Amino acid sequence: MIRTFFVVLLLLGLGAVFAGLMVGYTPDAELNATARYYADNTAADTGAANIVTAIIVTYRGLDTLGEVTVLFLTAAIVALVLAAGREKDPASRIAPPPAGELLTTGSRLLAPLILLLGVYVFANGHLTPGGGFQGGAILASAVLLLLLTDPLRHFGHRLISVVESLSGFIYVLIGVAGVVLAGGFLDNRILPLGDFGALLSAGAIPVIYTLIGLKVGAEFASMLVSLSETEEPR
Amino acid sequence: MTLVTTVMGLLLALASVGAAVVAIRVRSLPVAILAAGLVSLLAAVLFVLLAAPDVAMTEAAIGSGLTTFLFFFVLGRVRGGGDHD
Amino acid sequence: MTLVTLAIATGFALVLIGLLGALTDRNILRMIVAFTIANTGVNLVLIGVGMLPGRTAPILDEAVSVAQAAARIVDPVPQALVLTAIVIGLGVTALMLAYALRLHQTRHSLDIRTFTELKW
Amino acid sequence: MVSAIFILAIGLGAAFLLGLLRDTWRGLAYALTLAALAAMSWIAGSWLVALAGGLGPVEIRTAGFAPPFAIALRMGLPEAALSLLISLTGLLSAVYMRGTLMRLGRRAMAVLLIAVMALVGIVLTRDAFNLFVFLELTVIATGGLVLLSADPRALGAGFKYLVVAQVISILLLVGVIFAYHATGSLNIDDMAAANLVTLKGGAIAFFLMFVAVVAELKPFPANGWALDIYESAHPAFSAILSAALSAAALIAADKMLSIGGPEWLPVASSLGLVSFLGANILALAQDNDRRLLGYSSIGQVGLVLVVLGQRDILGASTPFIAGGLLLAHAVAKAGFYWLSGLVQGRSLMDWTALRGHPVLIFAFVTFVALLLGLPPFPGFYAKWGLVHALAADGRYLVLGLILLGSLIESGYLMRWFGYIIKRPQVDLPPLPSLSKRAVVLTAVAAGWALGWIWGEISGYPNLLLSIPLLFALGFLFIEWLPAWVKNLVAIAGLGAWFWYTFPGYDPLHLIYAAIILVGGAVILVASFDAKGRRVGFYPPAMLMYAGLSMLILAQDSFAFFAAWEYLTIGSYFLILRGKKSEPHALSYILFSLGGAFAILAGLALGAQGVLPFDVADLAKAPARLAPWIFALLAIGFMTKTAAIGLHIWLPGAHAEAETDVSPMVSGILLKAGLFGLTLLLMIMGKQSLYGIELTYVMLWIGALSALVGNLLAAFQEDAKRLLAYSSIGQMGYALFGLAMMNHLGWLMALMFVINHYIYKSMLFLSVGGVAKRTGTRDMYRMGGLITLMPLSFIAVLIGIIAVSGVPPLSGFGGRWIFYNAIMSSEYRLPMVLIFLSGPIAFLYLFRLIHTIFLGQLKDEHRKLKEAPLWLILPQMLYVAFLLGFAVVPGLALRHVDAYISEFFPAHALIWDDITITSTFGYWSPISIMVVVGCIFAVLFLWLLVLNHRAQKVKQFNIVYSAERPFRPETTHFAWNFFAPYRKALGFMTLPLVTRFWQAQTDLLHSTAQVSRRFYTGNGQTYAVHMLAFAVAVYLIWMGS
Repeated sequence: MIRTFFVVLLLLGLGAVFAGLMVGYTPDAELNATARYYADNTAADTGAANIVTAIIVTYRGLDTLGEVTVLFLTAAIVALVLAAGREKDPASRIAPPPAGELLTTGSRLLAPLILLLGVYVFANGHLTPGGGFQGGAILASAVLLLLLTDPLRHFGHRLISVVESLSGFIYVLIGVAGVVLAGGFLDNRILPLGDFGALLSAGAIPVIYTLIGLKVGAEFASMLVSLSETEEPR
Repeated sequence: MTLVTTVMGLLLALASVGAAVVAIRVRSLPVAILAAGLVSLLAAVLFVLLAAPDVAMTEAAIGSGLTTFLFFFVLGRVRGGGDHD
Repeated sequence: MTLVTLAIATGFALVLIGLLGALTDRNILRMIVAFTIANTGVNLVLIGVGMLPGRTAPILDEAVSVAQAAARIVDPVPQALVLTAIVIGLGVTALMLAYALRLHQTRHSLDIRTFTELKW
Repeated sequence: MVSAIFILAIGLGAAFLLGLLRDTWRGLAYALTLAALAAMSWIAGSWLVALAGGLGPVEIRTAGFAPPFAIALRMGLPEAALSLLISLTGLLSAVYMRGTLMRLGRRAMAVLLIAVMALVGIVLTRDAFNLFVFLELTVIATGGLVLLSADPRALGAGFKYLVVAQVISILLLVGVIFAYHATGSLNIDDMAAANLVTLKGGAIAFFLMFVAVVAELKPFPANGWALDIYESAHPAFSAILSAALSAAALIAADKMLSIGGPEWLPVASSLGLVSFLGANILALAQDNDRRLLGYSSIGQVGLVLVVLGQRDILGASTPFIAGGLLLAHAVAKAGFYWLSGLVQGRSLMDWTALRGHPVLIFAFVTFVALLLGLPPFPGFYAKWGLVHALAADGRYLVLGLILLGSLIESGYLMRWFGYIIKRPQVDLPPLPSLSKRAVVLTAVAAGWALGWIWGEISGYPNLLLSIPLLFALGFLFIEWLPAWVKNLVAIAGLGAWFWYTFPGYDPLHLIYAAIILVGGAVILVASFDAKGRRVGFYPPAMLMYAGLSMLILAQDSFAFFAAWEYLTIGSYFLILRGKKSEPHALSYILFSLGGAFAILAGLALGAQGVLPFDVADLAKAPARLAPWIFALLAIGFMTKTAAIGLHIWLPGAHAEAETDVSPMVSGILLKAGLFGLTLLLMIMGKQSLYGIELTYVMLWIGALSALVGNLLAAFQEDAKRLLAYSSIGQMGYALFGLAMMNHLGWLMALMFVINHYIYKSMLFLSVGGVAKRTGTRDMYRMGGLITLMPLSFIAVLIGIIAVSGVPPLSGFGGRWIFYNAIMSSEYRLPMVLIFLSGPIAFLYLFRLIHTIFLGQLKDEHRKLKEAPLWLILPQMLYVAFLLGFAVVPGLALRHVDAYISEFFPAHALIWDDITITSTFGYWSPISIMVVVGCIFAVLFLWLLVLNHRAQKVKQFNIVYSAERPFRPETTHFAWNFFAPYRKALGFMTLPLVTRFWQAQTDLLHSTAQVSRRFYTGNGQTYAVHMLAFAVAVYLIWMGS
């Protein structure tokens, strides 16, 4: 209890810090210089309508590459962590009760639709809200659905792994192409900017976002599969 | 319009804080996980009010959706294994 | 109270609640749950800080033309940052969960106090 | 040149490519990993070369837009150096972990690659949020790499780390966004230009960012998680953590400080100091090697943080100093961790396994020297610059704490080395893995290379290139030769150097030079006695001689101090070679380093930031500081002469040393202290502090040393200990003479310098020879050896006549000058003490003859032979020299006398042919010789006449009856010989000083033992510590 009291006291201290921040905070009336630059120049610079996407994929592309790497890393480590505790023989795993017929059929029907939705979301990332991360998460949910209906389904680790790695590698290659062909690492102007507002526009942004979507989807899927393949408690 | 959004925001804020308190106080772990997911979901709605649709989508899909599933996956593996509750 | 300060205040509240849970609850899984709440709170703070009252989402379309953009949209930068932060948060959460699973497998306990064989 | 962005791109690309390989193609995956790391290192290296060649820092834009609209990176000299450090550490660790990586497969390799990439990213980025992303990548990768360990406890450690990392990342994110709001930019340079801390809300935002980045430095005390990782992780990963992650986190902290401005520099300094001291104290209580190294890492990082916090006074030299400390730390710590992977046990004692592997021992020594900042390594240059800047600016508290922390650090590292060399060897040999050893040796090579580089850019003559040092180091490469060959080389080297430098010496220096180089060579004659290869003897011995010979040649303070460190280190290794010398060697090195730090502080105060600083310019020190400088330097030099109060290291160190080492460390090494005192008094003269004249204090110290040293010598049973205590007394005389600050006092002191060398070397050799033959140093176990070892007897007899100062030998000359000197000075009370200690010297000297050579011959000694020829030979040289010196003392002293006259014209002696005249009388050596000879002859005849009536005592004629003595030695007539005196004077021999120093170390150790309980092992508690740390920093900052 002393400990809880101490923690509360510390959090009060932290709260005081936060309160200090709030007191010192006044919402801007106008965009600051950075945001204003993006508002004025995104369309011309990158050809993307969704400014957040432009920032994510191009202006702050290095962050995003890092972010994708976080997921890659997490997926790899989750697999490493869990591989250490996994029994070698998959047959020894206790089979859970089979899912109902309705769920099984439903998911088989739904899965392709969900996959399609995911692809739509990341392919349009430069125009509308949404993008690679959201789309990737949607892709993964299809895998999740399949896992729920058939926990012992053997997923192509190899396929997931190849999609994950290949999209990541191409992402890096595109980044390097930016150094060689345009103004810097991950510059999206290696492809023509196209017509503002069209699906195939905004230079490399749709390509990159598609890669991100595939990669993120594969990574989430890989995490889920790793987790689902751990042994049950004995 | 502004008033409506402010009232909505207030309600959402109260609800999410309430859900957060539930999440850390409730004895049952599944309920805690769901409450945390709810916090995330309510935050996603707040993001829409805050003119951040991209973030809202991500928070809903990843923060409340995928994370919650991950929790349940793990919970299913450790249930009955020496949880002190 | 404007929506902006409301969002920031809520965010800070969630951070504090989350930390309270994470620093007082002994159960590893519940600590992780509490951290996700704190992360959500941080995201809320970030978006709140980027919000300009009465403006719209940073997407150029029929409603917001390029010329008007600077006067109409909210700051897009925090949104981009939060996107990154959410994904990173998920990564850390997944990693902690995997750890929790392995810890449980080795010691059959989820009590953080079990894992003090390294100290001093 | 290849753009630096490719370091990141290659790391990432290779990591992703690894995923395309089949899980079974592990060899290929491993090759790819190594290739990527090598490519990253190569790019970083080529940038380093270009930037060092004068290229300015280069900004690298991403996405083709200028910052702050896109993320910018920067490649400058520090960035290039640290990138190279990180990627090389990664490469070497990958080589080292080959087995583990091959077992775990491509995923583990990908994690390693990304970890290295992310660390380089932290170094290069100029964007606050990008910094966050790379930090998170590092955190997660750390969470993965911890699992490479075979230790099951690593799992818990990794989880604790993740918990704390969550708290840190929350603080950082909140800080970043508010900083962005305040400045409208995420670019670090923009934030700095906008003066973030002065903006509304900006100060708190900065505080949050700063505290989060500092938390990545694992500051004491919010660092329990880090230690758990250090202890349980794979050693190659701990190497990355300690070397690369520390470097990256430090440069991140530096970026933060560039935003925070001068207001935050003191905060950084204080946090760093707390870390440096706290971690080093806690390390004292550690028995686990990796945890100890972890604490040491935290301490070192704290020290670098202090340097960053002192940039307001360090200015342009900050990178040189911080870089020197950081790189030395990184190379040493990585090396240590790699080495720890070869040792199979985790206790400090398990490292005794290294014994018998000279190469690994050399690696260990190199790493210790790197960490402690000993010359010629970068840390030495760095500490030198740091201490000078601090002293010039009057930041004495920081200066004192840094030196204290360094001393504690040397305490546990040197103690550890002592264990390795001296403790019972464990039965777990080091792993034979060639690749792992190659990695360790690469670190060794890197350490020496860094030493060379820092020497080149220091602005001083490169320490590594001085001829005496190279000569000493050269012995490392001929260790495989038999000892006698190396001995020949050593003697030739000393002689050649003397011949080469001879023309440059003035008479004063010539005395010291002759003792060190010629005298050293004579003692080395005794070393021919050693058999085999005698591994580990010549490098340290020659290092000591190198230091000594450089000391007397040194003009500026830098060369002087470096030489001082060399002779200290060399002699430490020499002393440690003795049989039971471990604790004594430790106390020797601690006192010596403490003294060295006092000297360093004194020189720095004197220089006042003006470098290079001629030692002679100490005379121009500002009057306000001069007495302090004098006191610091005097204390430093007096630790070497073992003045009373600082003497407790000497008896053990000298007595336990090997037969030929004792004369080196007694006859020669002690003179280094006297040389320093001579210089000091010559340059600075009389100083008074708070109305007390410091030379007068020294006079008292000298007198007390003489009295107590002699008294303690009288009560010893161990012959070598007796001689050791006698050295304390003799040095007391010399100190007394110097402190008199007049002509005769100085002449007497210099006479002592020569005499002490001769008779102490001789006595140590002869007693050592006897001890070698009898197998004991306890005098009561000997007796009647006069017939078996006549030459040794003669040497001892001549020696004690010389020491005691009775006519006709040179000791008398010393006394004569001495009494003249005392008569001419006005200090009466200490004079009485000095007079009193004279007769006490007779007491102990008498025992050497009486107990060892006279009396009953022990049964077990009946078949003893004379001491080995090689030990006798130098003794006979000394005998001849003593006789010669007694007849014509003017040979040497005359020139010295003239030289001293330049400083003290009054009371000069008159040298008339061979008769010497003072104001009080005259000294004619020849007449004395004749008179004493006559007296001796008469007495001898008298004895012969009386002797036929002497009773022959039988072997078993003991006075005890029917009682079995409690301890056998109590039956010996010479045991506890001076018991009656002990009753009267024993109070003076109470080990008060020993108790005082013991209490200090006990206090330190119990502090360490109590405070380590703070680390409960609970990850949640660690997170609370982290938060408490943040809140505490906030409160302190608000308060100031």
